[in-house]
Amino acid sequence: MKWLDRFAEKSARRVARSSSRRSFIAKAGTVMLGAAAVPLLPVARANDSSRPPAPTESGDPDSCDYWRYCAIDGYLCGCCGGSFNTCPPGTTMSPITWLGTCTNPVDGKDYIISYNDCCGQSSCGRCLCTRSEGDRPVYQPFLSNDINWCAGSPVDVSYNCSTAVVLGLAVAE
Amino acid sequence: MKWLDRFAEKSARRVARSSSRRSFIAKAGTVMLGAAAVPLLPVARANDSSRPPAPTESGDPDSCDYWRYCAIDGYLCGCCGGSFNTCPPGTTMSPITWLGTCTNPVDGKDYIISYNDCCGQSSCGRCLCTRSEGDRPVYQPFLSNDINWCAGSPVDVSYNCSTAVVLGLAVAE
Amino acid sequence: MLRKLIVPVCLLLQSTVGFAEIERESLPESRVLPGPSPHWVWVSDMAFHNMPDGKVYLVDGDSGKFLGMLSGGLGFTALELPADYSQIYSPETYFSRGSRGERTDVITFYDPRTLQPNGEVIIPPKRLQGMPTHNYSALTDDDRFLIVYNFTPAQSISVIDVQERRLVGETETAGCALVLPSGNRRFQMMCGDGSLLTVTLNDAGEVTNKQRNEPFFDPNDDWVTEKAVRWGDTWVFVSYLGTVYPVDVSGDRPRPGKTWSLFSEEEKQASWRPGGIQHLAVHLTSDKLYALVHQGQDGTHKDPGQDVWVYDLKTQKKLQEIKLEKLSSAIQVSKDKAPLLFSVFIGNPALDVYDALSGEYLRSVDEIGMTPTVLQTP
Amino acid sequence: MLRKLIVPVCLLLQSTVGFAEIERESLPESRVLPGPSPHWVWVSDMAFHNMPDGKVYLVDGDSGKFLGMLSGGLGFTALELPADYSQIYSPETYFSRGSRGERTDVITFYDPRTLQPNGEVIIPPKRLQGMPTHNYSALTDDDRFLIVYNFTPAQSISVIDVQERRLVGETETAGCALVLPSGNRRFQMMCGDGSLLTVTLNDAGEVTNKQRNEPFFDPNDDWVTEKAVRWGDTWVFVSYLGTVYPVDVSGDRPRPGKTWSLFSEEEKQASWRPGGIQHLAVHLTSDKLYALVHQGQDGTHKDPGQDVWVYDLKTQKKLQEIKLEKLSSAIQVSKDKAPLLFSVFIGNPALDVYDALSGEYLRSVDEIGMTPTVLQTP
Repeated sequence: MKWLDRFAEKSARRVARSSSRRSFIAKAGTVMLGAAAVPLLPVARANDSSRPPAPTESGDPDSCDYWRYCAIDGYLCGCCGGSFNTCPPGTTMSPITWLGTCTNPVDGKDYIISYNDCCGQSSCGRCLCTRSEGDRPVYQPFLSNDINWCAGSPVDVSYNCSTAVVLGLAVAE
Repeated sequence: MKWLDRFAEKSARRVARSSSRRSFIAKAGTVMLGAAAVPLLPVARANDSSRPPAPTESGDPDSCDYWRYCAIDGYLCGCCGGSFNTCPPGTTMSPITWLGTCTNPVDGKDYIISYNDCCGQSSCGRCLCTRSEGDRPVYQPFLSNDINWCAGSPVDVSYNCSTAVVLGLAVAE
Repeated sequence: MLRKLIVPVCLLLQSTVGFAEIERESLPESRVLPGPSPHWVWVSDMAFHNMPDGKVYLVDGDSGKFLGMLSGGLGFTALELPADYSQIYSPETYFSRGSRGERTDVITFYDPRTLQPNGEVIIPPKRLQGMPTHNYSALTDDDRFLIVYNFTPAQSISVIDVQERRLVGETETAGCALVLPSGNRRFQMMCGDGSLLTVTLNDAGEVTNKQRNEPFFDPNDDWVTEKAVRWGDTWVFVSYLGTVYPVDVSGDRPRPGKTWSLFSEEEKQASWRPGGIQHLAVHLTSDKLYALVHQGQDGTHKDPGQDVWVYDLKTQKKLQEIKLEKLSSAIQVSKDKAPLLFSVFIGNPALDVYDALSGEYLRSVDEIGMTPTVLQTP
Repeated sequence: MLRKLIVPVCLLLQSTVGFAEIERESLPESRVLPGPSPHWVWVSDMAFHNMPDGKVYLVDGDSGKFLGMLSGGLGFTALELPADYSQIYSPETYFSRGSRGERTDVITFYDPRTLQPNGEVIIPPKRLQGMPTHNYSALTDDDRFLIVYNFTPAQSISVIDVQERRLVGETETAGCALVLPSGNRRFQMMCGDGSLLTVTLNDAGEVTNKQRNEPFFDPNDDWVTEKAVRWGDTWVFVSYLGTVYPVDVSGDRPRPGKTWSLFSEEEKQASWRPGGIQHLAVHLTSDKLYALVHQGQDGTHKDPGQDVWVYDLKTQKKLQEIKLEKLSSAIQVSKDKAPLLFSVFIGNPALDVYDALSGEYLRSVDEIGMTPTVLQTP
């Protein structure tokens, strides 16, 4: 898909631009490819035990008030045949998406959440969940939940549901 | 459209078959092309004043209990930008359709109603009306409201709404 | 393509601040389904208000879990499921511009475990579009050929070889409709005069014989619905007023059996009658007929009901009356020995699950599309 | 084709019994619309639950009559209406298999009186798909060129010459989004750092200059929504917290004006803020700004509201508070001297009509699609 080539080269520019900026939001905007990296770099990153452990969580991942969904806007994949981090059968995960920063009530820490869309079938239609905490306008794409992120998937823009993958800890400076 | 040729030739057979039958229903089944004739033969039939007048009617043509809708199953075109005998803008009337026999409460007479579908846009979605008095199974097509009659329209099967055109008086024998 | 992306990814991860990686959770990917459970059900949704976007949903009747879905195109009716469930066949219709432009009808092949399409056969753009029910298409008994009923309004059938994945051809069937399989190379169609057309195929799937038989019922008296169900070698037809017409299709020509009624004289007086979009279901191993019934007058033959009456097809006796929790326009029974009874109502998008033996209400699964129509069990 | 049919028709009419013709009622045909009324409104419906079947409905605000509709394809956003209403332009997206297969994006041309398509231009299959709002595409001030914002996620714009009905080309706009026209050959785009990109076209529609200006607001402080509205030579931006940023776009480079707030200190304390899918509207001839507002916290910038506050854009004073009958996620005001205020809520498919001067509730039109989003007046 041709856009990938152009996108790579653009991303480099975006880094250059944003690394001179100070705000966390701007920087969060630049790490969005980290989300892409999860599915794209399994081998390179598989056995890294040096990192802090994944967060301890509580709550129902199929309920809209689950902590990871603070910036979501869509159908919960857990109600659609997938889970909060797995796409339903028949759909393909978009590697590129928007990011949110949600507070885990268990440890009180802020985590970066990657809301990867699942694509290639029409709307699931179940567990529609709209919470836009930290959501930004569409001209700040990687913080905007108004964009159909299936645009970044190999199967294009048919949107089925949204996942919420913990990408990392949000480190305040 | 090729099917028309085949259809013409088939219709002839259907006449041959049904004219030997005794029941009114069977015969009503054979006149369905009369409905098609209304839009298709304007000149040939325009100034014929020898016929009985059109029925006197009462009631709201945008209401599902209007007498003409006794065998309808669909959206009322009067709520969709058309009327009980006119298609909405942007749609095309199917010349071939199913027939019903409805009693006009004003004169107590039975009339043959032609439920011509309006086609070429997606569903209108307004004033859905399902009354199936005299409706027959899909293997008796011209008395069946389960069939998408846009199949007979030049713009094919996208169904928008249904009209109810008075075709004639039902004459009991 | 991956390699192209990896470079900027690493670049970005290095240049990133305000972000600390943690132990990565299980790799996001698409779920793969296990082999089918007899308690799964496929729920068709024609999306009547948005017809170009028909869908079909897979639900596990035991857990009530929604397992996945397929998009089915314009005027979606139902899937075709071979006995071994090795593939899913879906007759679909599309326009190049959604609801206008060039029409393309296809049989799409789906992998039943990944629900990903793995092929298609383009068929004549003529498949019947109408209020969905079963019997608009069918597989031959050996699951080799798929027969699709066409209506343009010229009537015909298309034959697809699903093994070689090719269109065999189209044959005119003037005056006759629907597809009722009766063997590896034979099926019946219902004709407007109350007769059946017996169509025979050769091993290439070509139509070798079309035989129209005498009417087995009198349409001028009481019509049988098009929602007939199969009981082994017998097709079971039920009329608007509840008369049951069994027709043996094991031979070269159909043999109508002795008719009986779903209703006693008293029940007829109380105007009980069958009704619905899919108002009949058969549980083969127990020879039971499940009939969705209601009290109503002429014109209610497609109305929903809240009662399912169960009959022994051998003795033709009523065994049981099941009172449903909610209105129903379609019922289906799973094929196993501990069967579930599934029910949906087109006016309320939820799937209701009952114990098909005791009739006990088990659970309801909500948010099942917009206008659910047809139920199918593997 | 007609002649072919006339033969069997006559044949049939002769052979028919049990049927007597009567005086034929007016020939069935499709209705043709009169010229536009300023009180007409186009209501976009993205059909969120069935996204391949977006629609847009035309309603007469005076009578409440539903006048017609157009099908808009997958992820439908809004129409483009030239000032003379001589054509309707519709950016649309389709897939060869409904929600999969080959993607085709087009500008479809519709006759505004018959609502029949009369042409299309195929554009790059990249138009932004997202929650609909205005400003995803726009016409230049002379209605000659249509600009479509693309997101794949690479950002670019497509330029279409609607007079010659051809695609002029596509231009990268890395980091900048949306289309805010500011002249016959100029428009602005909003960039992630709070700046505007000024794009200049030549008379062939080719991009001759892209000039990125300094940020006119600080995104780290308070974001302006993408739902900016135009007031003559000024684009009016409103932030999440209600700060108004007027930007004069009459010159080669945008000139930010003096900011002001929709809310008094007390109102801010009571956490009033703007919100909705289309939360701003301008009535040009009276220099009025209509703002949909509600009380809420961070994250409610797209929440519906039930209050429309009216401001004088010249004096920046609040003139009026309109209490709506129902929740609203989108508002629009007609362009005439006796303007109507239109309102829809994506969660309840009805169109509400108010007197835009008195704020009086006039009527509601029900059954307007599934998920109404954007309102446009001719």
